[in-house]
Amino acid sequence: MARVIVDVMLKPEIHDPQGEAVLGACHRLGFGQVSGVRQGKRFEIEIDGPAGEASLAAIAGLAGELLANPVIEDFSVHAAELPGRRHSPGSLRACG
Amino acid sequence: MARVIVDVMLKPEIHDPQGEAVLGACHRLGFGQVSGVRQGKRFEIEIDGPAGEASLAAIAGLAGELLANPVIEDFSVHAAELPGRRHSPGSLRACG
Amino acid sequence: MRIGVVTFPGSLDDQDAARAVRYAGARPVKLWHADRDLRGVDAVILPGGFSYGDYLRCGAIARFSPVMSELVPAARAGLPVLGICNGFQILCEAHLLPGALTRNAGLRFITRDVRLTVENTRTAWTRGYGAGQELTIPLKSGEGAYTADEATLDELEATGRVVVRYAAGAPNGAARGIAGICGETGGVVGLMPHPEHAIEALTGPSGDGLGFFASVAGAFAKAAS
Amino acid sequence: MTGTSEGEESAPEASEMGCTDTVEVAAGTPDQPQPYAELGLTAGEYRKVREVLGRRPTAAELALYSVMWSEHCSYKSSRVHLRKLAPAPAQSGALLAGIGSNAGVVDIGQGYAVTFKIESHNHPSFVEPHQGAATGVGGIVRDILAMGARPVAVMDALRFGPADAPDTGRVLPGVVSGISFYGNCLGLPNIGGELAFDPCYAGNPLVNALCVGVMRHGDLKAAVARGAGNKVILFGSRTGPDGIGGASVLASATFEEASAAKRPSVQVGDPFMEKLLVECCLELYAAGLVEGIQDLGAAGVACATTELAAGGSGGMRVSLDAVPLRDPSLGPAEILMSESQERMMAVAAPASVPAFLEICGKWDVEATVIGEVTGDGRLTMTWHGETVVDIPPGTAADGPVCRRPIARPADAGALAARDPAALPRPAGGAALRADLLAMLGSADLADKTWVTEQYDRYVGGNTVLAMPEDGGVLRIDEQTGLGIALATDGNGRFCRLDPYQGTQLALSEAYRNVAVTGARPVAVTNCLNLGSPEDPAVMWQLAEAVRGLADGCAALSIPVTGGNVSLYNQTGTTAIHPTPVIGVLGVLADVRRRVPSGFAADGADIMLLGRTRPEFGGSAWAHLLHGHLGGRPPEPDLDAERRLAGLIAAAAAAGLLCAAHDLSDGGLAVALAESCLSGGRGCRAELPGEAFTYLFAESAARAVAAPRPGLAGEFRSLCDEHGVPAERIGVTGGDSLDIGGCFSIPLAELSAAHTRTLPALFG
Ligand SMILES: Nc1ncnc2c1ncn2[C@@H]1O[C@H](COP(=O)(O)OP(=O)(O)O)[C@@H](O)[C@H]1O
Ligand SMILES: [Mg+2]
Repeated sequence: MARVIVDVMLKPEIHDPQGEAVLGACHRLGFGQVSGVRQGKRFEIEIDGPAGEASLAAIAGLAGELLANPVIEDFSVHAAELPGRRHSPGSLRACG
Repeated sequence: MARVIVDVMLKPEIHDPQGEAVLGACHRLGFGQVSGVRQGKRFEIEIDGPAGEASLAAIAGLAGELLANPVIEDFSVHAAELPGRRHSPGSLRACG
Repeated sequence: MRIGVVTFPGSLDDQDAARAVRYAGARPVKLWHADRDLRGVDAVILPGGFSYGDYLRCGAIARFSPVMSELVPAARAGLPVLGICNGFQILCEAHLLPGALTRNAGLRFITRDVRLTVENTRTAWTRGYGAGQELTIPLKSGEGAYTADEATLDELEATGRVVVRYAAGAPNGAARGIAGICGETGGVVGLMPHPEHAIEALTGPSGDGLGFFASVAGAFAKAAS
Repeated sequence: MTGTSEGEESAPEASEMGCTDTVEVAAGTPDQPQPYAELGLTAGEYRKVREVLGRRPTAAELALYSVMWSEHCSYKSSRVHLRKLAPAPAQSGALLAGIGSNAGVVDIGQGYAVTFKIESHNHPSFVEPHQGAATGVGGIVRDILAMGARPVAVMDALRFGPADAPDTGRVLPGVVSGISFYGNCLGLPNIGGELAFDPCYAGNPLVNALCVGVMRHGDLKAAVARGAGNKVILFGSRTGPDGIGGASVLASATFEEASAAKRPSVQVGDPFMEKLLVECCLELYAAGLVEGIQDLGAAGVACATTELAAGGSGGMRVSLDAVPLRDPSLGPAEILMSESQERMMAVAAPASVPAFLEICGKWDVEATVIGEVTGDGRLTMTWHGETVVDIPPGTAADGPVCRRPIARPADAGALAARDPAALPRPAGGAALRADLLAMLGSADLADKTWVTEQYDRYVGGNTVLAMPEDGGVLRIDEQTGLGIALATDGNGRFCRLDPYQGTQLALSEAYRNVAVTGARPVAVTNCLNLGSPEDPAVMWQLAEAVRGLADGCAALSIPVTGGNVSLYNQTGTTAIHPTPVIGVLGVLADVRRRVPSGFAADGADIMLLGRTRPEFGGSAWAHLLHGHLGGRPPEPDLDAERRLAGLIAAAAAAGLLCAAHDLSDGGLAVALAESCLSGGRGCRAELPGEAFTYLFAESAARAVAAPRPGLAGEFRSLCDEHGVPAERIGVTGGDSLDIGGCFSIPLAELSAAHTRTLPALFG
């Protein structure tokens, strides 16, 4: 069992009304230091077996075919650092 | 200028019909090794200045107030490894 | 003639499309997403709705249905196909049409009677209209903003493949006000507004939409006579 | 095939650590303390459970009784009053199923029957507006589906705090997006509803959803488990930890308690699954595979099993291990209480089971046999092979009855004495004009397109009238044009002043809204939204509202077919205005004869129907321009309502009318402005008496009607025949609303005032 993350973002040249709406709201809420926001999707995918090269390649295939629309979106695939890790509210990670 | 990432996922106990629909599609497409999918949101936020502790804390505040719905979602905040990095189709990262 | 209407899980306007086909004097034939079978129909409609809930991306999952594996080659070989709303999204996802449909500019679902200008009357589905004719037809969608890269948009314009355009500006932020386009040969047409909801004044804003169905039906009536 | 067979052990997680609280264990440990209070049972109720069982309940039984006996499921405070609503035989002629079923069923002729019901999802929508409202739609749709009908439309009646309050900015857009998301995705046209604002709803919005369904007479289904040996099948979504405790906590306690102690997890709706469930159920019905059916709503499996078992004559045995889980750590009590959405429970003959499972498989709906009907009159449930529930199902389904103390509110006298006659009235045309524009621009009376544009009103292709019309009209039969009309109405201010008359006014208004479309009103549903039943003043409001509704329906000769009660709608000790929301169903023999509300033709006479009196208590004018609430509400006149409805139905059937619009909030002035705006043309009118009263009074039983040019004489004679006072006040046409001797407002100005408010507030 492993967890693989697929991040899907609109291509930079594609208009992102959601990101713009969030940016506007940031400014209204007084977060003036925010200069741009893009909103995309994040998939947490549980797979049987380890998240080795082969699995990551398979998931990349899945992402290219199903999870992202290559006409408008880019994606990236990576193994999650801790399978089963739960997001807790406001946890700060300095990793990337 | 730095880029901060906010990942927003439904809390584990909250039903995720989106993830389930994707899981069903994975199986129909022959990706049998996928045993679970959760679908969430990813925000890429550009900020003025560096992504230090103070900025991350401010963004965490923003996330709790605006980007995530704390009733049903958890979030995490981290600095992006490369400010300005663009996702390219199919890029594989083994980081976390 | 017989016009197939595909039902995917989550299709909603399939009954309405079938009714429009009937009103146009043709025979609707039910097609099921899970069957690799077009039942010998003369044309196909992919109706509106939320196939598979459209949770991932509109049309993303429906594209992989068994029926699509028959439809895609048939469309490439000239079978007329009309994709309405979700059907348009499916046609784009299946790469039968270029571009994609993205979130409305206002981020909200919009139901609105919109005015459209018919710009291409050479397609199988619009040949019954006059060039430049204005239609009033309901639009109802949350992800209806047509998008493509500039080169594609230029090419669509240059080759006359913009079939219908919003006459008073796109309410959803669609690129260049594009409401519907066609494939290279004009057999495959996709549009976001719903002509099947404008087939009579009793239940719609007008009867203007009937022409899409009558166009394809009339073409066959002519061919048969 | 997605089904598994009964008893197939699904790898039990050791959640109970081998210490399952079985019936045997319970019998042997009578003194073990139990958390009945935390589950919402009183000490007396807990004693009653022990008495019924002759021992202490197991943990699973305690969970089951606590949800079944919650206010939400048992109607314990309202039941003694609701009995008054049982219709007299004269009213119930067309009823195929009435109060007591999931939803009432009305014969509309030509072999068609219609079922409709309104239900609240107030508290969940406050906690999580989008999902709360979405699942509210999902729940009421399953109620209609459980009757054997195809759901064909929804409506939503919404009430929020002040439009400009920050929390309204959180709740309203979320609620609307939730209704839009679920209803649109499910393919049900939204054909109407309400949107109102009042400070009393600030901490407690009202989200009431109505669904209507259609079936052939023979298709009626019942929630009964009959026939020993028949199988019990659970199908739809898997069971997860959604809203556990929700039935008892979310719906029966105040928000302070809920958020402080036990905020339950929120239920998330999956309209796609619901769509599959609808199509799957209809195919199962058509194939004749269903002996009994029940939707799962509040209290989930606990409620469905007890109601099915109590509805039948035998009993039922269920294996909780067989329930498919989304979270394998759930134990028996949690499985019973889970409010996971998009689930149904059916009873099927053993020979039908394979075909049943096959149809479910076709629709990708997971279906599992979880038990069978027995002949022993008991509801028993096992977990890991041991019995954890063994009860007489009727005792859980029927629940306790409370006769709570009732007292007229202490401030009733003072409120009645605060007469709106003392308010400063607009003097002269300019002041009247300004008042009208202010009212049209208020959030309450403003154009609702910002909301309704988010709803699909076209899907299905049978919507004949929808927003902004007075009533929604649907075509039922394409050949004959047989159709139905629906409207919901409520007026918290009138009910605060006098819940008996206020409820009759809400009934009158919904009835009139249906009537002005040309339909004949035939049946009533209702949702009673009130404060805490522990407050005697609230119980008085409840009793008066029910009495008003019962008397009103008797006077109009139409039955109440069902409804819903939502209590504990209050913030701290302050209750909301008593807000019964009344839904009325009408029938049109031919929808091509429907009457729209807009002035769509020039040169038509405008007739004012009914009698206008200086009635301003609780009026929109007093509220919006003076923040005033006091005095007496308008006098209901049910006999006049009946005559008015008869007149319009006759005139519509004869094709005499090009427009009709009822008068309600804001009186004649607002009604004329609305008809001008929706028809896209102006009108000229002369008031037959004192301008202020004619423009803004809210007397009941009134409408404006525009006979087709040339047919005004015929219409007049019809008015005389029906005994409806009618006065020609003007003519349609032009591009302004022109009130002779008072003011003239260009349509553009009228439209701007009307349409800019909600977008300015909500973006
Ligand atoms: N205000 C009311 N007026 C009439 N009948 C009501 C009212 N409230 C509830 N009922 C009836 O009581 C029964 C139980 O209601 P409810 O619990 O809402 O049904 P369900 O179990 O289907 O959710 C239904 O038949 C309903 O119509
Ligand atoms: Mg029910």
